[in-house]
Amino acid sequence: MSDAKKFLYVNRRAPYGSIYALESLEVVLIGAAFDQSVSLAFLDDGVFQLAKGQDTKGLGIKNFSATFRALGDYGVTRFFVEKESLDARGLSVADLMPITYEDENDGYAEKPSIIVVSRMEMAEVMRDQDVVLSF
Amino acid sequence: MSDAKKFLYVNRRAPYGSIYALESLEVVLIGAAFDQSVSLAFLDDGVFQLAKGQDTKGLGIKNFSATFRALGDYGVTRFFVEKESLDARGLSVADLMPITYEDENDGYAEKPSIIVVSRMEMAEVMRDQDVVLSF
Amino acid sequence: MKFSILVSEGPYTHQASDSAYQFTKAALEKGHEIFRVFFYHDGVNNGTRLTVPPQDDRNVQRNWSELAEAHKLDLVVCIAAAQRRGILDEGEARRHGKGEGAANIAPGFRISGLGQLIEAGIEADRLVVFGD
Amino acid sequence: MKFSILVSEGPYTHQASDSAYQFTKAALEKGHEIFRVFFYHDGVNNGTRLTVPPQDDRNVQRNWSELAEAHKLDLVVCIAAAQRRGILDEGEARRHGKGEGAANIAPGFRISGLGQLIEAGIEADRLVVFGD
Amino acid sequence: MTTLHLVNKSPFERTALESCLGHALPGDAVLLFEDAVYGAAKGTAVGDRIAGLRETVKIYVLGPDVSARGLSSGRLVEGVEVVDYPGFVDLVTTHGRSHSWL
Amino acid sequence: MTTLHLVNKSPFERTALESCLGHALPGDAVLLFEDAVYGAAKGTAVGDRIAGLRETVKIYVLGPDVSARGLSSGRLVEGVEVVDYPGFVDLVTTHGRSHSWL
Repeated sequence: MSDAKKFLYVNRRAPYGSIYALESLEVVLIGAAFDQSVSLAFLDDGVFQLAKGQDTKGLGIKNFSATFRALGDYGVTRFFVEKESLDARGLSVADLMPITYEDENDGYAEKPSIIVVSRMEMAEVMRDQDVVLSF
Repeated sequence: MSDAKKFLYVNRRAPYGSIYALESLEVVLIGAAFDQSVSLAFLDDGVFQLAKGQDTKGLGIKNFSATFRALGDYGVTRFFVEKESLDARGLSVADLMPITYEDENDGYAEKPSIIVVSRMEMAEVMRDQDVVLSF
Repeated sequence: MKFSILVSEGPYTHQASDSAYQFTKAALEKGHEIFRVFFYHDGVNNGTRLTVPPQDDRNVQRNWSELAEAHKLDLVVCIAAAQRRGILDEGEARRHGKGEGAANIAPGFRISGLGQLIEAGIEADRLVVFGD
Repeated sequence: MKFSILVSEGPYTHQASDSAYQFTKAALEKGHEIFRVFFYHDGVNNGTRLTVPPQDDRNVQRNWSELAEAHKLDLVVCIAAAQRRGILDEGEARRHGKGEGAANIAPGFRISGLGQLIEAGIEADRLVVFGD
Repeated sequence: MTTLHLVNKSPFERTALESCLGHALPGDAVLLFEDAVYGAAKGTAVGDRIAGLRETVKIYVLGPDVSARGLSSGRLVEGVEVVDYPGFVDLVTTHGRSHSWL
Repeated sequence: MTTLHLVNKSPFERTALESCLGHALPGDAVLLFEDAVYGAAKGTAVGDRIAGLRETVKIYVLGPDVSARGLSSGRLVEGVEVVDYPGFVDLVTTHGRSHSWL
């Protein structure tokens, strides 16, 4: 897997107001079948995608937030979430859905997928990629 | 014409990056055939629609800016342009296309269609309408 | 009261059409009249009969078509905007040589000119715009 | 160098498709290879054969189709996004009972899965995204 | 006749809400819906701005959009009123015109 | 490997440019095209921000987009470099990746 590429999916938009969050997730799901290194970045309004307690019944629009929690089973385990974006929106990590994965290299211990990073750390994550897909 | 309605077309977006400015103009042209009172508001990035010297040859996209200058012939003679929006974008009215109309109530004297207004005056123009169309 | 509705974005990509639909439904349930729903810009894409949305999501075009049928709504797709985006009725498809069966306008929608939007603004007590 | 291009918005409404087209043309003229142009989100609407744009403006779909023909470009429309928005080839039109002649995919475009986008990212030296 | 201003864009992404608030006159109402409901959350710069305006301009949010985005009602700026779609319709009827800040 | 950041939205309407500049690292380049070219005009708060960044991040604008919008080259912030579409292609090849701030 030494020639695997590093893919970063950048999520900067809120869910439901537009379809980009949902269709980005559909790419991540398909992409998980390829043997590549995958990370997700949530910054700006993208952090809203991970908010707890989403309930779309009143809109008649499909609620896709649970899918994020299933991504660990597809080997997608790195959700970089920018602290400055959370702060500006009055959110803390406690306002986000708990998202975990089972670490097969550590006796399938359950570990958090969400990694809160500073803007500067996010910038470094972004530069450490082969392919940056933003939607 | 006492039961004519007051229509305001609100332009808040730049031209070419999206089609809203052009398709808004197409509505104004059709609307001019109806016996209604028509005003245009240009604020925020909408003021860029009136910029002088637009040349789209390098993009292969139709340049529609000249159409604004023809609106006077269709009886569309009130272009309210917000001063605060110009200021924030480093523009003055000298950076805009000269747009005029012939005043049939004043011996067809050529008069400017552009009326620069303050934000507060724009707010009052907006409240003085029956129908506000924004694109 | 008499309402007109302007829908300026296509289905799914933006929430505009969903919001307009919920608003229209609520207005009808309250006994208001809907003079016309006008589809402009990418809004014309609400009027294609060719969408096949996922089973577990709403069908935006069908929602509109069914609401139109139930309440005799006038759903008008702007002809100029529709031509730019490839929404045609049978007359348009024939006129532009797009071939037999190519018309993709959905049931309950009709294609007409921008004058219908101005008229919608004149005739209704309130015009509400849903867009991006 | 080998490029892949992602086009995420439809024709005319946003400049994205125009910018992607000019970029692709310039890359080809410089002797670069275009591995694939992938159309996603409303970008799938670039691939309809039914548009009739005004005579005095560019024809975005035809530009792409002609560039594809001249340079054997692989123009891929995402099937899931296309189903949501009503872009179908003959197989899809038949499968979903849309009637004879309903297929609206334009010449030079083909419909395929999202895996083609991932592959485009893997195979190309650079992936460039054009959107809203 | 007062105006009902309609804002549907996130104030963290676009300037539509800011421009709207700069043009709303005393007695006007602003309905935040779709992604604009984030603007009604407490503890943000936008929320503070909204809270400061309540004396002159009445702020509403659309409940179904609030729920969809997981914003609990406890997190809304005080004085912001939650309406449903029928309430949205009523707001349009009780103001002289609606103005969408797209 | 440095990054080519692509920004196509007006900085007066959306926060994309601001977010991009907050994540650009020394040696990176930013290409302003489509409606983002307005960000390269002198005499605005955004223009001042751009001018202040030039020591660490190189700023380019796409000429055909500048001309379309009637921005004369004399109104561009000094040090901003104008490129055409072939120049855009070159920028993509000379940076390790492109990152579109949609």
